[in-house]
Amino acid sequence: MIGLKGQVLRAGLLASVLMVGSAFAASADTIKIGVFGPFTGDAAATGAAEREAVDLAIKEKNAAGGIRGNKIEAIYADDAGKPEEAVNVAKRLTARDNVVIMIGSISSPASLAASQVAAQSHTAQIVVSGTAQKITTMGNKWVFRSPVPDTKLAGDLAGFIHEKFPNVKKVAFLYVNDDFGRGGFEKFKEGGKKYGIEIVDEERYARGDIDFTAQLGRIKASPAQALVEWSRYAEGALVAKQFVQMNMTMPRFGCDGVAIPKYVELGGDAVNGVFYMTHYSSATAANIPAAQSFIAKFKKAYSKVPNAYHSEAYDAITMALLAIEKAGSEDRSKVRDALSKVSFESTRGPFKFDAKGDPTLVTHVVKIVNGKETNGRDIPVQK
Amino acid sequence: MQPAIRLLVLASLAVAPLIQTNTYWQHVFGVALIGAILALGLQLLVGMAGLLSLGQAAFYGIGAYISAALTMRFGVPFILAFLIAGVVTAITSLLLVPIVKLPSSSLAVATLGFNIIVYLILLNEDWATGGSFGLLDVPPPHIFGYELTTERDVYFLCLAVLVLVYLGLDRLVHSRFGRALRAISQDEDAARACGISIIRYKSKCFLVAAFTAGLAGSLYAHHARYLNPNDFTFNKSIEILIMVVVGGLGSLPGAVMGAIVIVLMPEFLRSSGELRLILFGFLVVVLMGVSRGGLAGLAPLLTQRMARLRSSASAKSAEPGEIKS
Amino acid sequence: MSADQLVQGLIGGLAIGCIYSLIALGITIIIRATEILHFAQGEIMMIGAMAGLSALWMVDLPFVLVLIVGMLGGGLAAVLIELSIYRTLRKLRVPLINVIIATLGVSIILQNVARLVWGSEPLRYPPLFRSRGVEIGGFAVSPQLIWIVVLGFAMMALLQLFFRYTRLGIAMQAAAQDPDAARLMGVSVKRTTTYTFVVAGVMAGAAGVLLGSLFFASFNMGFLIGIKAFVAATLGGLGSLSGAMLGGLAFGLIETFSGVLISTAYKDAVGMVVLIAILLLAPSGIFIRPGRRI
Amino acid sequence: MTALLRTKQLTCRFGGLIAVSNVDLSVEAGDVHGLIGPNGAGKTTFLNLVSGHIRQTSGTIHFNGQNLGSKSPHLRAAAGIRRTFQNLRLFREMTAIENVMVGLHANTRSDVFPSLLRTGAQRQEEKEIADRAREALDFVGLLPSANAIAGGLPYGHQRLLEIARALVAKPKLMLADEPAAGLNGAEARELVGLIQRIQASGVTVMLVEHHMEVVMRACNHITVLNYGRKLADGSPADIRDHSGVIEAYLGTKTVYARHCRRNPAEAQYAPH
Repeated sequence: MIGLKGQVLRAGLLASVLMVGSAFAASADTIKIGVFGPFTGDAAATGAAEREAVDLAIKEKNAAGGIRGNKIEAIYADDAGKPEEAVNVAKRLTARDNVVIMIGSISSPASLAASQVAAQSHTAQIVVSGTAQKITTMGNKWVFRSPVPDTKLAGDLAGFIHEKFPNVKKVAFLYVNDDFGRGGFEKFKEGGKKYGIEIVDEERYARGDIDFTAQLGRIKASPAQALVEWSRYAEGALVAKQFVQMNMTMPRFGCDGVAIPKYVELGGDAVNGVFYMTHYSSATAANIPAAQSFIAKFKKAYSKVPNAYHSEAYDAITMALLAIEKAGSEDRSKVRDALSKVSFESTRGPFKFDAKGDPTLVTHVVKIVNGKETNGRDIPVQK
Repeated sequence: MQPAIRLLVLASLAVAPLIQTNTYWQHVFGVALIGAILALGLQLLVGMAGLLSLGQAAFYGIGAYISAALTMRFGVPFILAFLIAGVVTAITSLLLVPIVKLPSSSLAVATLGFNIIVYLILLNEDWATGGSFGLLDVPPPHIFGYELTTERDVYFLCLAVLVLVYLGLDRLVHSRFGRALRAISQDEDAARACGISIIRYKSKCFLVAAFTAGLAGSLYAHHARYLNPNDFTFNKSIEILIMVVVGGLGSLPGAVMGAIVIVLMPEFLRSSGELRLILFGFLVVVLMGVSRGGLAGLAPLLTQRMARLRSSASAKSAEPGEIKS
Repeated sequence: MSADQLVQGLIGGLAIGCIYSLIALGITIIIRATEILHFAQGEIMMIGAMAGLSALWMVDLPFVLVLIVGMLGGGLAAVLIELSIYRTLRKLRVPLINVIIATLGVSIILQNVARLVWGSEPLRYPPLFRSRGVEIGGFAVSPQLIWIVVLGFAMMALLQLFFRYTRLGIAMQAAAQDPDAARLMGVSVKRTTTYTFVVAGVMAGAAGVLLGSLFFASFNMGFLIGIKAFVAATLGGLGSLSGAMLGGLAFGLIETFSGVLISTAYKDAVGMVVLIAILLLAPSGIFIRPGRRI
Repeated sequence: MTALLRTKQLTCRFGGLIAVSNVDLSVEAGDVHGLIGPNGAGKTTFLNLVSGHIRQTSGTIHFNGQNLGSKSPHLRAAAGIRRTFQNLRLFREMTAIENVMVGLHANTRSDVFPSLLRTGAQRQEEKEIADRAREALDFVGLLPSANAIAGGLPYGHQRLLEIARALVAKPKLMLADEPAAGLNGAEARELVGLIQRIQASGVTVMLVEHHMEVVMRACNHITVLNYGRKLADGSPADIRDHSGVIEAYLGTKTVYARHCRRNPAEAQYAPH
């Protein structure tokens, strides 16, 4: 009790010093673009991909003289994949760093959380990999999306199964129990109805799970003729391994979460034969010139092949730069309006936004054959 | 006790958003104050009653979702939703009554289990919680016809709640109730011999802590205006525990300080980029070593050292060759 | 539940249970010796996995050597942390809870150091065993899982022998049970405490290599597994060696079968409900060991 | 005069070990009742059974005409049974006066809401608690140390503080478990005085003690336990002359008798 007086005093002083001393001014002669995503935490790998792609594009642009003579500067902010942090960093980017436009985040909840800040601060936001349909259907005109929404991916996948595997009518659906997996599940259920494809077994797992024996066991015991899976690559690779361990043989279909070379690397032989839906794959990019030059540039810079996250992020930054150029000023609403009308050759084909802010891209199917990505749409109809 | 100093602290917290007008910082300050409310509640559990709980984020989440659902679905006015969130959260803490008698390390793991269960309910029961997408567009707080839309308004709301919670807990700690809790934490058998029902008091302590966390959750819901189950995992519980221990076990001002430091420290460390979390980890470890009582115990330590240095320096100049510590 | 699910669940649950057991053993002996709840034990396991993998990258080692390197890595990491941090904290006589929070700090440090060193992407562990299932009695059985179970059990048996028959092991037991008496008998409690961390680290390192070979290695592989191992140790009654072992196996099986039988969405919740129920029925865990309570 | 405390066939087993076996005992109101016996005789277990910290295996305990059954310790405390512990069990990090204030817990009411609102009744009660605590401290002579941290008090003072904590609630029965342990001669004599004053204030005392001088001077009734059984029961004079007691205490008569003759001072202590 004796020390209480002092404690209260110190608490107050420390708090006020921390709070007051927290402003720092930002320099004004560059065009700032806010880039946020999970640079730490469980999804740090995807955040790193976003960063690599943005870095590459900005270096290029600056080497070419920037925009209106100004250099472009990316302000990176880590949301650790958490919605709470995403709100924080979005506020920081828009209020403290005065960015012209924001790119991010990777996960749908973090993107959704940040989109409120985008609307409040009148800053356009380009979501890099959040595929949840909801992001663009909330009536928020400030949010745009680089990837195609899960509705289209799942619907197209159902169509592909119907077209190439006409006998498959009963499927088991395995998904990661978060927005990403749940979105895929809901949309596939809807999309499948059109073709008479029924989900006879629904299995979930938690993000970061490593043991899928229980889920696969239930699927094996169910009447399903095929497995549709909405996983990210790390869990997806383990599912594949355990699928093989259990001597399961049904056809497997995945989503853009596994559209990453790491999936094949981690899964090894076990992923052979998997089909997955994606908006981008080096296997299907052969006739897209922008993709070819992107792959070449990327290989030169990082000596590896870009994955779907890279291409989505690269397209996002490309359209952001285009919009700033077209807007003719750094005014956020002008940039937003310019962005909504943007039209260019992206790494995933001709790019345009629809009224909601979603791209009008075509989707691709990849089949993994001997550890290589091949164009899945080329396969004959399976009897 | 020291009204002048309390006023000074209050004044400095009150002017902080007026001096720092950037809305981002005002937002973060608000988050820090909400963290302080959370830490105060946990301080009662851990610091006063010696109950190591790793499930405080569960109560925080329950309060947040209740408040958001009430205002969004049923149009309940904010003030009412805020209070109901606190009360209902407190009631849910009664679920823990059977486990309060567990020894400390088992209690820690059991409360962690409680947190995981609550998290999974928030995640899986879409009809009530919006599932993994969470709840969007939670309305800003309305008070007596005013809509608190700016960061600064919400900050002052949080500050007001913090002050009330602080004063309330301060009163509790210095009452028969608080003495009973501290007695339990120091010697359960002796406390029972003094007529204290261990289970009842531990349960009441959880009740009060949950009430506080529920209020903090409600504030968070209307401050961040977006709720997602991922913000209420046991990682959050651990973060709150770190706030309390860093601030100093058993000290209410310490809890406030710990929360502010833990929320703001990563913001300051952001410029150190990749090394940020490593530095954060080191700071936590070092702080645990330099001061028994966390931040609350740090300053008297420093003043002691300073005084000792000064006296030894003067002793040195007076009588060279004889230095006593 | 079909017979196939039963077999798969048993083998899968036992394999993951063995890994929990190895980590839980470390947690348990640390609690016995120091009363510290060691939240960084999962990260020590991760370091073990990374050490094994790095050795494998440098030279193509047979699996047994990878395992040994992993154990060394875990032990080394543990002893470094113990000497530099925990021992200092104990010397400063800070309250126990401070040390426990410091272990959380250590966990954050290790994770992020590992992220800088080994990157944020999951790393592929070369298949150390044949992974395609072989048919035994009409069931697909993975040789890899069988190996994990065999190695896990062997490791635990070795540990039991160590504690029962070696001088150091007996001294460590004695120091943990009654430090004052042990001191009188000429045991350096300070040293046995450090050895306790080494042994715990070695066990965790082994778990890391086994886990890595079954799944993959990544900087954040440790935390969740560490927490689950904690639950396993609690299940078995914190402080008991056989309790930790059986608790780990039990938790692995509970997890798997609650997924099979009840709901995969609430898989983790079922495990927690079982834990809480068991704690209520037997507050000191299923395998009660008379002795000091923590 | 009716007995304040009466046990019938009280038995307590730990596994195979019988700590207390079929003990019939009654404590008259107003007495200082000594409970002695060699180490392991079951004295402390007996106290724990009465205070409720341990449950009996069989038998009954009646207090103040009421069967205590399996009432928890805090209810027994509320009913008027208070105790001290063999190994000091103070709330070490609280001040002396706070320790004593906790002793009044069962006798006071105000809880969460009155404390939050700081109602008139609550403030009145807090004041009373503080006053009574000071009174109790004064009674044992610790008033000057009221604001000292309990764990930092000298050993003898900690013993007194524990007594004050038990006394503050004006219990009907105080169970004192070896209050003289670790005290020096002068302190032990003061303790006898204190016990007599406690008795005079109307509190019945049950005293477990090894310090024979204290027992013989303070008690007006003594029960001897050996191996959990009641061995003897009577006035101090009866006990002194009871052959069975001497045997139980001193084992082989001759050896210790000689020893005691040579060191009369030591004979007051029971062999450890």
